[in-house]
Parts: sequence; structure tokens; C-alpha cells
Amino acid sequence: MHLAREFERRCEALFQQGLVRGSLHMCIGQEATAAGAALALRDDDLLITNYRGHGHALAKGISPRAAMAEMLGKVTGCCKGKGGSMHWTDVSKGILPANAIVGGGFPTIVGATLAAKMDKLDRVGVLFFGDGATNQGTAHEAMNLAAIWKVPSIFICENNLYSEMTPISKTTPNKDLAERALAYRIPAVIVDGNDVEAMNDAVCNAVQRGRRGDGPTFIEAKTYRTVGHMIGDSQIYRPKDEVELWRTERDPITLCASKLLTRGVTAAELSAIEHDVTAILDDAVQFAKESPYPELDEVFEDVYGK
Amino acid sequence: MHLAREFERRCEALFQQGLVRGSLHMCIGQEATAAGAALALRDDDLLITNYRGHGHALAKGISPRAAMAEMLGKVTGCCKGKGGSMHWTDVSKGILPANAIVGGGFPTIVGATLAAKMDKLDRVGVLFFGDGATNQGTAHEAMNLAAIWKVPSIFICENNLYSEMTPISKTTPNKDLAERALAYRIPAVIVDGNDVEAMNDAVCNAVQRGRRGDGPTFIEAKTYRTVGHMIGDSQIYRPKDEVELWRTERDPITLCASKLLTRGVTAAELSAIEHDVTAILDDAVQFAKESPYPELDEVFEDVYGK
Amino acid sequence: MIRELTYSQALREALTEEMERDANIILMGEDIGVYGGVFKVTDGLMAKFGEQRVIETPISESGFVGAAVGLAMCGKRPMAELMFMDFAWVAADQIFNQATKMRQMSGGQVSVPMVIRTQQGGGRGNAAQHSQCLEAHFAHIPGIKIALPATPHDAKGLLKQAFREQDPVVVIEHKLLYNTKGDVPENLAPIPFGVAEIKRSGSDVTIISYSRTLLHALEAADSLAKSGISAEVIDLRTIMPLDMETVVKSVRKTNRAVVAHEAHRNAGFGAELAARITEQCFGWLDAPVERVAALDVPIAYSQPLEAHTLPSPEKIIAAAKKVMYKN
Amino acid sequence: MIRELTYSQALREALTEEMERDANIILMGEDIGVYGGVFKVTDGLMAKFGEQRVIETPISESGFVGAAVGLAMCGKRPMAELMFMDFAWVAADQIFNQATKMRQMSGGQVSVPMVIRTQQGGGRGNAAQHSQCLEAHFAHIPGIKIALPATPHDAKGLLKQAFREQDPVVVIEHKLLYNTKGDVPENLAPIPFGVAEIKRSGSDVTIISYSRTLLHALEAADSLAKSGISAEVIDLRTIMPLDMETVVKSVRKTNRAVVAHEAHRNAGFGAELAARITEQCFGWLDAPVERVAALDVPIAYSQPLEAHTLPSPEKIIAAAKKVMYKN
Ligand SMILES: Cc1ncc(C[n+]2csc(CCOP(=O)(O)OP(=O)(O)O)c2C)c(N)n1
Ligand SMILES: Cc1ncc(C[n+]2csc(CCOP(=O)(O)OP(=O)(O)O)c2C)c(N)n1
Ligand SMILES: [Mg+2]
Ligand SMILES: [Mg+2]
Repeated sequence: MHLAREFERRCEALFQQGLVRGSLHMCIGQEATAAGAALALRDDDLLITNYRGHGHALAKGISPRAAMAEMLGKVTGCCKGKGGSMHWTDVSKGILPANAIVGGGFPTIVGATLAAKMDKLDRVGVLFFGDGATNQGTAHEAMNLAAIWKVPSIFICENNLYSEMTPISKTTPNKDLAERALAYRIPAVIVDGNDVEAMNDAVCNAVQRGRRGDGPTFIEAKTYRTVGHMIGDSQIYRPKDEVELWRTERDPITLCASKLLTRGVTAAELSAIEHDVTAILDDAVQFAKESPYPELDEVFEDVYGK
Repeated sequence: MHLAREFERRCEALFQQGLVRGSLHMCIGQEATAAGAALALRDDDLLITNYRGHGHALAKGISPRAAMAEMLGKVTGCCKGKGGSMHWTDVSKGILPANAIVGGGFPTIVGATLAAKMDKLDRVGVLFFGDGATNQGTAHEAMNLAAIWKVPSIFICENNLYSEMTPISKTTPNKDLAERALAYRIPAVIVDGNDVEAMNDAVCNAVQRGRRGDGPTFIEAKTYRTVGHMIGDSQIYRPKDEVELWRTERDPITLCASKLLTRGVTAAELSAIEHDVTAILDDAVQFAKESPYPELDEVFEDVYGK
Repeated sequence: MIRELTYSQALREALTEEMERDANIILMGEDIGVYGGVFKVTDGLMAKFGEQRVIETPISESGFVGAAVGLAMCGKRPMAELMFMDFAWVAADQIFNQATKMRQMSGGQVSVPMVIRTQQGGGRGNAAQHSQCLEAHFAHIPGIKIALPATPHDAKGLLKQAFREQDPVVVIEHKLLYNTKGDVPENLAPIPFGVAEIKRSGSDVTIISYSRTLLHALEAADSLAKSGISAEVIDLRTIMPLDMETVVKSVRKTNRAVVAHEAHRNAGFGAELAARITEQCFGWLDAPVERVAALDVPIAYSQPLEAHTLPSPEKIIAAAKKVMYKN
Repeated sequence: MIRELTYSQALREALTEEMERDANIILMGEDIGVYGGVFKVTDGLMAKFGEQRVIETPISESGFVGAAVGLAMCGKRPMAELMFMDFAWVAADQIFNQATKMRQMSGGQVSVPMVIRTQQGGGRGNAAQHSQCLEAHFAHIPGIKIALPATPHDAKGLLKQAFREQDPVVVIEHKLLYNTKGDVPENLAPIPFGVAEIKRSGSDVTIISYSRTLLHALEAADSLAKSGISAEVIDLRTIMPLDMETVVKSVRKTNRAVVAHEAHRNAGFGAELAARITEQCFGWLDAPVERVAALDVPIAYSQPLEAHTLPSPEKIIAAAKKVMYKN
């Protein structure tokens, strides 16, 4: 969680310097969904995330160097600089290309887990998506397919109450998006997405279901991004005290840290983590900055196979 | 109902003669859904149907002459011969263009009824679609929109157990498709679609809700087509006795006739209807046959407005 | 009096004036209300016209584009905003099978006077799923009109006209144009569709373009002038309807043509233009029509790769020199 | 030994042989199982290969085309059948934003070796939403290959090859070809993509075509021969990759070219062909390239209107005569 948060803080700074381009969507405030889920997964389990997926991919094990180099568009990046922030991929860690089309990853995770089922592998596939994504038709088509094909897809909805700048109350009559999954008879649970343990429990259960061959699970993780949808977002669409509340009282990292302290982890141990993260990111940023851009002819590569 | 059935029988014969082209999708066995619904509607209420929509449009008042001429591609057809069987339109009767893309009409009926709501008209809009159509993403997007915008859309699902040649058990985990609407908190009812009175009751209720401003309703009409999906369908995908059962014991016209007889309508009155229908259709076929084809330059008309 | 506006201000003015003129105009799209749209084009319109006329939609492009078709068939004049052109594919059935065909399938009984507003293009590091130019897809399907304004002036005039058409119109903006500035007179009339504008006259070569690439073409023409090449620059403004008359007249004068757009080269609209120019100016052409376009590869995130993929003034200059047989 | 098969038999043979060869091949589509598909191409395959490998899907084109993308990224070779090309728009995001871009966005880490099989075209009275030809849309987006077989022989050979490609391939059939017959040798090898075939040689004019229109072109060539005009007919077979070498060689010999397809003319693939031919044969051309294509109007149901809209041998003959400056 700390790695994800600090990674994005670095990206933010690099964006201001003009080194990170495009749109930068940060997951600050939502890191527990990623950490809780990833702890339940093996390397060969699959992950498809979206434009707000840095936390998920880092938790699943993507190299911070390759990820940071990707942010700077360098040839050493995880996508050779071609994908940028929104398309991180690391097949060796089960991370399939992240998707920047809202709802776009739904059918893909169903296919990916169908492949696993056909090959009698016991791996599962996790899809992360937002509350807004449940309003896309693909979400429904794919959940229905997952249900009838009984594939080990784990649909994790990060319900952060807003799709971009629009509050959920304007876009759906449902308060709980888990209702949507029930329409396909997919078991659905609602968890506190800012509680990394609760998150982990829910995903562990889903993983077990999946590995056992019992089919898909839907997890609605209630959470909140405490930063704008993207850099530059003025956030005029939501009350400042709502943000403040989540930022102070509901911050997943703080919550986790306090829990750990009560359980006997020392403050020194916690700040050791912070130091490690700083070292990792110093290294990653330096690596990324020093790496070269791809050669121009590289554009013709990876369009078609050889 | 009788008109619809006999109309299609004529079309079938004309198809065999090569006068009707394309694919012909008949609604034989399902006529009660149309009749029951149309009786609940005013002329200015809207209807969007699909490629299997002859019954709906005839019940809603399309002229048999114009409809038959359309089947023959004549300039006197309801769409000047341009639309054919799958796109019947009669705006004067509230019949918007029928849609041949499965799921295609969902968003359109929502927009059409939103217009009515904005204009403070108390008219409603009915969409007919099949069980298979509920698996299209548009169905879900549109139902969600209808729910949040509280528009007077009436979604009538003709669940005839098959989407083309595929039984519903293969394509969805749901037995009752009404479940799908509940995911958007749209009130949903299940009715015997072969019982014209039950159908009418359900639609009347939905119409009242719509006119009152209470928003959309979903009606699942359980029914069955006793003919192939299209002409030429060998029907190898379903048991013969299943078809026979529906054709004999569950036929909506027979059921309705027996009910009427028990209620004092005479056999003579019933056969008078049959005679009327024959006369109407004789006239329609003759009119259609005698009508000219459109001039060739007509292809350039109705592409853009003037 | 000269009045400078940005491209987005000009668009906003068009929307405001049209909504004031016609109560049937309704705007629909993601985040277009309170926030005013991610590119801020609809800023303030919800406050002014209310939530009934400025509707913040769920992320359901098929759903709300299709709803616009229904609204349009029932007497409204909806505008559906696709935040990025790339999302047109999510709504493609509703655009291409529904909106464009309703009039014809019904034998003229219904019309679908709706506007799709969207923006396209690269140059900002948005990568492959957020940088595409898709006007050729719209051009291939009869039943829709296509405007691609390059300047604030034309953005306002064409968008105003879009709301007066009887058919679906797609107004395609460019993400890198929103902050560009230009003169927009106070009482600008709608600009009729199908009327190209000669944005710069010249005698040696005709450069035909639209949208942001038009600015590249003008820049190229400046440079070319310094090398003694006089380029005429035509802004098509709408590609459906297409003003071939202006193009043909110019090419018959210059005997050389370059077409330039940001969409991919293969099966791009430039191919149509090149084909038509050749068909209508065969005897006049001193060289085959040159096409400047994006390379036929997905748009990469990395800045040097993206720049290498997209057209530029330099590529237009090279093409113009090529048709002049100069280096 | 000569063996006559219909186009659908040839396709079925290709599927059978490929599925026997490669256990990773999976077929998905509507009604393709027990019923064998509405055009009967997959008849018997479910019985032979089981429900695991021949999957009858719900009517969820985005869903199952997208599932094919996921399967392909994970080592399978799925084929997704779109019953009509017109439904490509329902699945367009999954085709154009996902399947075609995954390899590039991931920097080459994944590949998407999937096949989309579909059929397109008019002539059967299926009206505007079931008669379109959309190959140009596929051609405009890099990352996918496009085959359009005109004969049973090529249908089998190209479909077999489609399952050996490393990338998404769309195999576009034509609804009026399924019952056509032709020789298909017993052990036909896959036909490599990007190799056009001269289906008839000639010296006066080159007619370039593909899919069903190729048959029109051959018919036209027969007629033209009777008027003393010797037409060379090239079948492109795949338009991505595109074998310009064969085309250019022929046009440099005949000095005249007609391109013919059933898709709409405006921004159709014929424009690309005309543009490329002109670019590469400018000094050789005695006349501008003529394009034969569907009129730019939605396809009507009524038989005379539909026939008037679509290309025909007569229209190709007229075009050939035009480039010969004869009537
Ligand atoms: C098809 C499509 N429509 C719109 C967008 C623009 N967009 C990007 S993120 C986003 C909001 C998504 O909201 P949600 O699903 O709740 O996820 P969150 O960003 O809150 O995590 C939108 C509308 C897109 N990328 N794709
Ligand atoms: C998008 C799309 N996919 C597929 C088809 C082909 N098709 C036409 S009817 C049909 C079956 C529809 O089944 P259902 O919704 O149950 O309606 P029914 O025909 O049984 O009334 C299919 C697959 C189509 N027209 N549109
Ligand atoms: Mg959200
Ligand atoms: Mg059905």
C-alpha cells in the first residue's frame, strides 16, 4: 500500500515536471483493495485492471523500475513505453494489459479464465473496475457468460462513489452494486474496501471458490479516492469534508498501521517499510530517468507478430 | 390475433413464391402478447418492435394493405418498400421503426419515452424483445437509464424459450428473466403470454404506472413460437412434442376462442371474425401485388432530409 | 470588432445560443453537468439550463447515444457527447445501424436530428485507446454528416449549424485545439455544411486538410513560402457533405495536391480524397496526389514514438516538395 | 482428382482439419452448435468436437468476441462467429480497441491469435441492418488481418491460414457465396495471406476485386472479351496484408484499372486501392482508376432498389469501357 501511494506521489511530481504525459489517474485512498486482493493470489493468477491500476499491478508484483520507466515512456518500461500509465502489463506476474476503456476488461477476464478452466489449471482471474463500469453493457454480457460458463473470474468492483466527476446517485438506482451480480446468480459480497484484512478475506473466499471450480464471485469494495479523478481535477463536484473524512479517518494505510501497532508491530518496523519504499522508488525513478527512449522504428514493432 | 396469424400465413405462401424476400420471422403462437398489449394502448402510445414484430404492429393498428405491400417491396408499403418485414413503421399509429438488431431498440424506447416525459405527454412506450435480447449489453444500459430517468417505458420480454436455435438454458442461469430487471429496481411481473387477458392486465398496470409518472415496468411474457425461427428453420434443436403441446393445448387463439365461447360469444360471431380477416387479407394481398415497385431513383431519397 | 475566443469558448457559445434558440435541444454525456465536461466545454450550462436539459449520464455510451436516437425521432434535438472518439465503438451499433438508418428504413417517416459531439486525436500521450481519429468510419456509412472544425470561428459556426440539420451530425473536435485562440465575431451565423474554405491562397500546390492537421498545413505553407513554393490551403470543414468543387478548382489551378489528416493512412479519408481528385483532375495533375497521415500503427504513449507516428508540418512540407519534384 | 465442394463445405472442411490439428482451437458463436449455424457452416462440428470446443453463446457479441480476446491472450485459438457483419458494431470496442491493440499496448508481451468469421453483403433482401460490407473499417485500424475469399478453394485455404496467424484475423464471407461450388483439392495447403491471384489474365485493363464481386468481375471479363476487350482480373483475397506488387505489375502492363467491391463507394477500400495504384503507377495510367461499388445509400429491401444499389457485372463492364474510352 505504501509502495503504491508513494509511487503515485512520485508520478504526480513527474507529471508536474512534464515527464509523465497523458492523463494520470491515481488510486490514492484505495490501496487496500489492491493489497488485500493480491495477497490472496498466486503469481500465475491473472489480473486485469484499468487506467486506475497502479496499485493493483504493484501489489501483484510488477517491477517498480519497469513500471516507472513505463510512466516516462522509456524502452525499459513494462510495455517498452508504448502503453504508458493506462496499459501496464507483466505477463510473468499474470498481469494482462490494463484497459482504458471503461468496461472493456470484462469480457477479456472471462475469456482468460475460461482458458484456465479448459486447461484444467486452478488459476483464477481478477478484474478490477469501478462503480461506473457496472453501467456498461459489457459488464452484464460478461457476468452472464461467467455465470453460465462457471469460470473462476473474480469481479472486484471498487465502489468509490464517483465515476469521474459524477456521483453514483445520478447514474444508478442501486446503492449496492452487488445487486447487479445477483441478476446473473453470481454470489456477491460487500466489503469495506479500506480494510485490507476484510478485503483479503473476501478475495480468499472467492479464490477458493474459483479454484474449486465453483465459478465466479462478485466483490463490491466500498472505498474512496481521496484525490481527483485525474491530475487537474478541481473536485468541485464533491464536498470537501467528505474527502477530508475519508482522508483522515478512513485512510487504508493509517488504519492498517494502527491495527499492526496494536498487534505488536513496532513503529520502527513500520518506518523501516517506509524507508525501503523510498529506496525502491529512488532507484526506480533514477532507472527510469536514465533509460533511453525507444528507437523511432520501434513503432512498427508489436503491431503484428513475426 | 387472427389477423396476425393469417397475415403471416399469407406471407409464408408469398415467400415460397419468391415474392417476399430476406428472412421471414413469424410470431405464430405468440399472438396474444401483441393483442393483449395493444388493447391497453392508445394510438399515440409508442411501440418499438423487432424482426418478429408483425403481430405487434398489426395489433397497434398498422394498415394491412401498407404492411403487405411492404412485404412485397412495393412503393405503397409502410416504408415505401425500403424496410421490408423487419422495419415496419407507422408513425401515425405510434409505431417507430422496428429493429433487426437484437437489443437495438432498448436505448431508443428509453429516449422516445424520455421525450414524452419532457413534453409532459402522458404517453407510454412499449418495447417488445425476446429472451435472447436480455443478454445484450444495451438491454442493461437502457434499463438502468429508464430506472434513473423514471421514464414510461414498458419492457415486454417475450420469453419463448429459444433465441433462434439455442435454448435459454444454454444462454443464461436465470429461469425467470424478470430477475434481470430487478437489478435496476424496475418492477417486474411474469405473465402467461398466451393468455390475452392476463397479458392485457399486466400491460394495463404498466401503462397506468407509466402515465402516472412512476417509471418503467418489465413484463416477462412466457410464450412459445410454434413455427421455426425463420422460414427454412429445420427445428432440430427442440423436441417435436414440445412444439405439439404448445401448438395444440397452449395456442393463444384457441384458448381465447374457447374462453369467449364460454362467455357467450357465439361460434358464428367467431367465424365472422375469420371471414373479416380473410376479406381484409385478400384485399391487402391484391393491393400489394397490384402496387408498383418504387422508381429506381427512390434509393437516393430518405437518406438525408431535405 | 475583433473578439478572441478559445475553441472551447466558441463551442460553449454555440451551445448556449442554440439552447436559447431551441428549447428542444438537450445535452447528454458523462460529467458534462456540474463539472462542465472533462474539457470544460459545457461549463456552466447545467446551471443555466437546468438538469432537464443538461443530463449527466452513466457510462453507457450505447445507452445514451441510443436514447438520443429515440429523443430525436420524437421531436427533440439531443446532443450526445462522446468524451473520446475512441468510445464511438462502444456505441457503434446505435450510431451506424440505428441513427444513420432510421430515416431510410422507415421510408422517410422518421428523422433523427441529433448531434454527436466528440474529440479525437493524439499528441497528448493518451496512448492507443484514447488517441484515434475515426472520421473515415463515419464517412463510409451513409446517413450522417461530419464536421471537423479547425478554428474557434468554425467550431462555433459549424456546431450551430449541426443543430439545424435534419440528420445525425457528428462534430469532431480535437483534444489539442481546445485551448487554441482565434477571432469569433459577435453574431456569427451558422456555417453551412459542405462549404470548404480556402484558408490561404497559393498557386503551386493545393494542400487539403481539416481539423488540427489544418494548422499543420498552414504552418507548412508558411515554410514552403520561404522556399519559394506557394501553397494553397483548403480547409474542408465538413467531409460529409464534401465540397469537391472548391478542391477541384484549386487542383486544376495548381496541378498538384497533398491531402493531410491525422487518421491512419490506410483506408483513411485521404484515400477517398486522393481518389476523387484523381478522378476529377486526371488530365491536370502533374504528380500523383500525396497523402500525409498517421502511420498505420496504434498510437504509442512514449512521446518520441507518438510524434513519429503522427503527421506534422514537416511531413506536409516534404509531401508538397515531393509533388513539386523538389527536395 | 477434381473435387467439387460448396463454399460452406469448404469452410467446414477447413474448420474440421484445423480443429483436428490444433486442440487449442475453440469455436464460439450463436446457434453454431446443435443447429450448425444459420448458414450451416459449422454443421456437425459440435457432435464431432464436443460442447467444450464448439460453444453456443448467448446473443452477446461484445461478450463473446471479448472472451475470445481473453482466450487468445492465454494460449487458445478461438474463433468467434459474427452471424452478420452488421453485428460487428455491437462488438466493435472489443474488436478495434481490444483485439487489435493488445500486442502493441503491452509492448509485445501478449498476442491475440483469434479468428472472427462473419459474412456480409446484400442481394437477399435483408435490408439496411443486415446487408452491409464493412471491410474498410477493419482495414483502417492496424493490428488485424482481413481475408475475403471468393471461391470455395480460397475459402478453405484462407480460413486454414487464419488459424496459423499470430494476430487477429477477420475472415469475411459473403452470404450469397455459401452455395457456390468449385474445385477444392483433397489436401489443400493453407493459402498465405498477402498473395493476390490473377484469376484471369488479360492485357487491356486490370479489374481488381475480392469476395463476391470477384465473380461479377469474371462475368464482366467474359462479356468484355466478346467486345474485344481483354481484361485481367485480380483477386486480392486478403486486403490486409495487401499484395500491391501483383496489382502494380498488372496495371503497369494494362495501363488501366477498375477496382470493384460491394461496400459503399465513399471511403470504401476501393478508394485506398485507387489511391495506391495512382501513387505507384502514375506515369503508366491512361485513365483515372474507376471505382465500382455500392451506391452511398443504405441497402433497401425492395428487390429493384437493392439491385440498383449494388454493383453488378454490367457496372464493371461500363467502368472498364470507360477507362478504355469506349462505350
Ligand atoms: C467507454 C468509456 N467511457 C468513458 C471513459 C472515460 N472515463 C474514464 S474513467 C471514467 C470513470 C469511471 O468510473 P468508475 O468506473 O467508477 O471508476 P473509477 O475511476 O471511479 O475508479 C470515465 C467515464 C472511458 N475511458 N471509457
Ligand atoms: C446483434 C444481433 N445479434 C444476432 C442477431 C441474429 N438474431 C436474430 S433473431 C435472434 C434470436 C433472438 O432471440 P430472442 O431475443 O429470444 O427473440 P425471438 O426471436 O425468440 O423472439 C438472433 C440471434 C441479430 N439480429 N442481432
Ligand atoms: Mg468510481
Ligand atoms: Mg426467444
